[in-house]
Amino acid sequence: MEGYVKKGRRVVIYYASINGRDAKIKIEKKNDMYTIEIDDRSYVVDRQHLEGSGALSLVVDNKCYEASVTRSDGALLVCISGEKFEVTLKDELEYRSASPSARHTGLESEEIRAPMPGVVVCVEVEEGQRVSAGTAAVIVEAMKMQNEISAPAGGTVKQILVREGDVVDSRQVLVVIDRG
Amino acid sequence: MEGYVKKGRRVVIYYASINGRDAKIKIEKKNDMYTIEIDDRSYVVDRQHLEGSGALSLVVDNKCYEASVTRSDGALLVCISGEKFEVTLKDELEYRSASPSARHTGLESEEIRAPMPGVVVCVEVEEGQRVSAGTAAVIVEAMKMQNEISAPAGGTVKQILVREGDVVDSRQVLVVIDRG
Amino acid sequence: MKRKPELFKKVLVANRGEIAVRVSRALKEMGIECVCVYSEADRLSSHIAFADEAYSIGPAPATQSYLNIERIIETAKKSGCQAVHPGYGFLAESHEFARACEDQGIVFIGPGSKSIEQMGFKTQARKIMKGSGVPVIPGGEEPLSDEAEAITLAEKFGYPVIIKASAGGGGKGMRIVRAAGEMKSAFKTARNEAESAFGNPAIYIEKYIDRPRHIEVQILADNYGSMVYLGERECSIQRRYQKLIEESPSPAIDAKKRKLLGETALKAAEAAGYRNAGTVEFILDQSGRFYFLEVNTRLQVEHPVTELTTGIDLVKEQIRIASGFPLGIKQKDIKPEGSAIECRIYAEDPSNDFLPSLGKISRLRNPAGPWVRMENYVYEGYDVPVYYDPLIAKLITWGQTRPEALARMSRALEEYVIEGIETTIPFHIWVIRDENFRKGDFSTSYIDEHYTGKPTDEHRKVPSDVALIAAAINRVESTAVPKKGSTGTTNRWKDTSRREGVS
Amino acid sequence: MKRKPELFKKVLVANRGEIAVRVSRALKEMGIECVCVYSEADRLSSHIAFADEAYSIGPAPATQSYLNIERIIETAKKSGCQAVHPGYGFLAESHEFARACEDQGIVFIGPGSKSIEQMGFKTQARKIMKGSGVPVIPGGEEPLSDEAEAITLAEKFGYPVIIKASAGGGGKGMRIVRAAGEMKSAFKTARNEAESAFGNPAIYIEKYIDRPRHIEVQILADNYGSMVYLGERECSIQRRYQKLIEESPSPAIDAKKRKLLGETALKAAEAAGYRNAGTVEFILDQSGRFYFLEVNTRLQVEHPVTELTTGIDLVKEQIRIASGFPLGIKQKDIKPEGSAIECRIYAEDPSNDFLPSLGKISRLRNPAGPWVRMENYVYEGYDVPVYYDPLIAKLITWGQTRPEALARMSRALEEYVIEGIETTIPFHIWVIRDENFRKGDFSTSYIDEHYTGKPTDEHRKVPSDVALIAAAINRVESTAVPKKGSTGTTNRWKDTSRREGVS
Repeated sequence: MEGYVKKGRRVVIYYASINGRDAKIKIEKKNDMYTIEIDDRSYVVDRQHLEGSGALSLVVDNKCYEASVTRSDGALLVCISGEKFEVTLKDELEYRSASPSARHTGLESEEIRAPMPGVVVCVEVEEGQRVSAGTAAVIVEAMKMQNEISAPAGGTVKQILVREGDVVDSRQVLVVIDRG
Repeated sequence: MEGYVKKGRRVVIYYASINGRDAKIKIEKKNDMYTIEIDDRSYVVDRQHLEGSGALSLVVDNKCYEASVTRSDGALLVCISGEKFEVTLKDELEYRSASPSARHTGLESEEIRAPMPGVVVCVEVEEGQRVSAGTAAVIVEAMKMQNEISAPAGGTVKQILVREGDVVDSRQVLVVIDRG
Repeated sequence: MKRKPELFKKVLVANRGEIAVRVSRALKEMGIECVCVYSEADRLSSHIAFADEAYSIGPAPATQSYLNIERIIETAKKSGCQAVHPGYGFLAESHEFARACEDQGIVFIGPGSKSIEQMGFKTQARKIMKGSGVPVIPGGEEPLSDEAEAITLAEKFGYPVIIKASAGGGGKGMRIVRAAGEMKSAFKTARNEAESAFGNPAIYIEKYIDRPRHIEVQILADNYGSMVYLGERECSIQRRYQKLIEESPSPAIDAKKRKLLGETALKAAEAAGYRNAGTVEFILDQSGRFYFLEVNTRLQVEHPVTELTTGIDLVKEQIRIASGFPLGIKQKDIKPEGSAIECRIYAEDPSNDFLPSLGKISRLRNPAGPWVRMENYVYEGYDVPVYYDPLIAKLITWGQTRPEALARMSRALEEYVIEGIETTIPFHIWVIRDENFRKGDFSTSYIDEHYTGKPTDEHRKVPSDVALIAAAINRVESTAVPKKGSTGTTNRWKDTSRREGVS
Repeated sequence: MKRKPELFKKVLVANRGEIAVRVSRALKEMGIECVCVYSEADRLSSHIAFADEAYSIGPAPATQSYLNIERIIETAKKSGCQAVHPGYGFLAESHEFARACEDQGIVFIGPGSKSIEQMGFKTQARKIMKGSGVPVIPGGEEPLSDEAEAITLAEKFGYPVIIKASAGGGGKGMRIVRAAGEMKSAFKTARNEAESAFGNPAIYIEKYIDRPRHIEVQILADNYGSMVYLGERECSIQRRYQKLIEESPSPAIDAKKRKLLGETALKAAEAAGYRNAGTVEFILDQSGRFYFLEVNTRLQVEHPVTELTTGIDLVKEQIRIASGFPLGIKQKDIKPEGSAIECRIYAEDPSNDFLPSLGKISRLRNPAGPWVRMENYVYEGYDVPVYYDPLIAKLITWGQTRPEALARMSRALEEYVIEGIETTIPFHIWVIRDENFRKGDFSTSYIDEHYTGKPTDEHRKVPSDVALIAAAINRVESTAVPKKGSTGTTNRWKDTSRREGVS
């Protein structure tokens, strides 16, 4: 269960991971102020929303920060004074049910995706072709730079989903490799 | 009537006033471009909305402007490159039904309003007191400046709606004067 | 008070707004931790975002927060600050505050309490001025006890006279009085303003010089008797005796006069044993005669124009001097270059007698590019509070010549967008384009004489037809036409079609 | 081409992005009407807002718009422009474009078509260099016909070698080749990039110097044989052979070397009869030896650092020279002061090998304050287009010393907020804090040698606990938890209460 009630106050617990460090966070709100325990340290936090920007003004034990938080692929990206952090938070339920990297393992096929939006300059492979890890599959141009997109693992080219001149989005599947 | 259809295109007409100048505006849209006639001059206008800001990017016969338009008391305030304009627009219906300054004339009482938000420092008049035009009625402080708010016309103080220390909004009625 | 020269580790900034941000930036660049304080009205003010630590010091009214000496000192001690920078305004010229700091072993970044209290600099300045041929304006130093005394003195000097706040500066608590009949109201409002702005209602009176130019000299003095002057600033464009535009150098000053004023200012500071940054103000009458006006024992709002012509960061110099470092600059090395101008951006409506204009900033685009400097603290979405000075930003440009600095300023002002409140931007655009200003032909009466608040077409660059086009498109595309019984809104095109029976 | 010196009335800026804005600002300040051009992808680009007139010149791909000579010339004629400023990149070094302008009686603001085509400056530079003891890097001038030729030459010079675009600059079409096996892929991508960036696939090969520093000298020459050099810039911090950080002066250059490089550059320009702004690039190897690298016959991206140390507006000088004015500056009057540094803000992800990062800018706060200069064109809500260079802004600071300029840069970068896309800001913060960079100990291999893309805790100032706090509060307050069957959203507090059975 994600939270509990302690002396009439609500407490929420998260299991966090940041830059390879794991931490347990206990967060409690009272009179518009937060008390947040991270592992053994406790912080008093005054947070305000900066109008229009979606940013948070944080005063943490009188230290000031301006933080922006955005979501990306299940993680939270936090930016403070130009420094970026990737944080994952799990509540009790998510924490218990999470088995290590259940997704994307044992898959029979592998997708080659565009790492950024761009225009396809050239497709370097053909359907049915055998490729090894690192073989250049597609060249995508964005902002005047040409970028080779390579096969992450060896296999046979199962499907080519783009052709020269196509405009592709970030994360769009370009080529499917059969790992068999 | 406000607009009409001309060869399948919709045309809207406004009667405008700007800085004491009157003008007739004919506005017509075609393929996302506007043709706008002002008195005898015709302009081709490409307008785009600047995301998030509410401002308009205008290319008027290839001349570029960035304009913001806000509403205030029935007029439109237009700001372009730091220059401000007050524009009133009437459609045919409004134009015909408008009799010159129908409002606020012949009123028996006159309201003294705060010209800006602030804190009431002092009320200089009493109910029942006779005042003449220009008599200081209330002193309002905003941003460290004290501002005397005077009676716009002579009469008797009918009602005092604020007292020392009150925080007032812009346009809030402070005192009502009976013009009788 | 000699201490081993070592930079402070942590400094409290006892101010708000753009000057708090300015000082924080200097501290950050020096690697000094910066502590800020804020009133209940200022939790969302961005001076907090620019500091390392923030402490709430009380309710919105300045007398209960930014003027609350006890609370500020307590915060400085609690947070472990070795020094306090007062900015300008609020407690910057309060000898009680400077003394309270000193009593608690906290360095007051300024001239020190004695220097402020005894007004030694000012007294010496008056003496030195007389000897150097720069007279002092006739006037009483003493606070006025009542209106009658004010009238007696005014009759002695001859009208017009001017009432000023003893603790003051920045136009607060100032009123010109041209006849005895105006004294009552002027006396009262000046006193109230002085009380409200400085926590001290004392006011005094002096002879008012008609159509003068305001010229001031920046000085820096260390704790070891070294001092320099950094050229002059002209600050004649004023409304309500408060500066709106400042520049350096002044178009009315030549090299000889510059040297005279600078050296006279230094002599006064030397005689008074003055320390840290200070400004000696003069007025120049229509016949070309200088009068000594007053001395400001603090950083001025308009310090950036001196910074841009000299390359010297005055705030950092203040901090270094207060840290006990000797002045690293010699007079012969100070060679101001080019021309700098500052426009103060106030939340005021220039078309409505410069009345304060409050509210939320709904859109903001700051100017940028070559030799454009912004000193700011507001942001898009910020609600300008009613309690404090309406200065929301300063825009400063530099050029190799005055015309180039003005051309940059004009370009930058045209880029500048602040919506949601009225500001002085349209006023500044008007002034920078005005021929009299461009020629350098102006005085402190410039606004009264030339500015109507309503720009005429000859001062405009934007054709009014374009404003009509923008307004017409806005109306035609407006989606803010709620239809009865419908869930959404509609736009004028559809609306028109319906009226026309076209669908 | 002697014309009576008279400023142009109207100039077309044949570019986009920050450099189009930079040139427009200069034109506005000079009172010259500014015409801009835009592709279909750029209608909302703010270079339009900074111009007086705007003309659409074709579809998004540069080859069909910003590289479309015919269309641009036609626009210049139609709009009544007397001159064209090409900025950098696109057509800035196209002799065909310069010739087309000249043929139509339009002044090309640059050295002129002959000068560009014959590469007289470059040829003379090579000759002069040899005489002055600055050798030329071994390499073929001639475009490579095929891969085999490249391999032959590479074997002659010895690996590593570098492939470069003949029409190029800015790292586009450049590839280092360390062994014959890498030649095929490098040859192909370099050619493609050259074609795409400059409309010309020609590439050549030269010996690659390991771990060099990149030093360049800015010159200005008028139409009457007067010329000056304005000190050097160091541009060694590069990724993919494209500059990321530039500064002036270089920490590796002393007064004697400065004079040698400057005078050598001028001799080459003189021998070539060069006109307008130009840059002579050198590389400095690990043993302290200079090599001549190349000549750029245009404005450089990094020109602002020279502007801030000299006070000279290079764009205005370019325009004045092209208008026929003699150079108003003499070599003896050029005394660069202090230190300036520029960080190029790219829409690239430094934690992901500097891959382009596209999308909408959801939040933007530009840094400001003393001696901070922003060259920008993007705004909040702007969608960075895929078709062009990912440079979205340049941030430049000045200080009396290099440490002061770096401290200002660090402070300004910490103020800078760009959200919605990844940018090089975190990279710049890392570099400015890095001890090797601060000591001036770096080469063009700096990024490969030191930067991992993942800042470690020692390079961080913000404690990671604060990031956890921000993330936890964001999640707890998130209203983005849509409830099935409900019309609105709910927040985590309520959500939790429900799970707990508390209501």
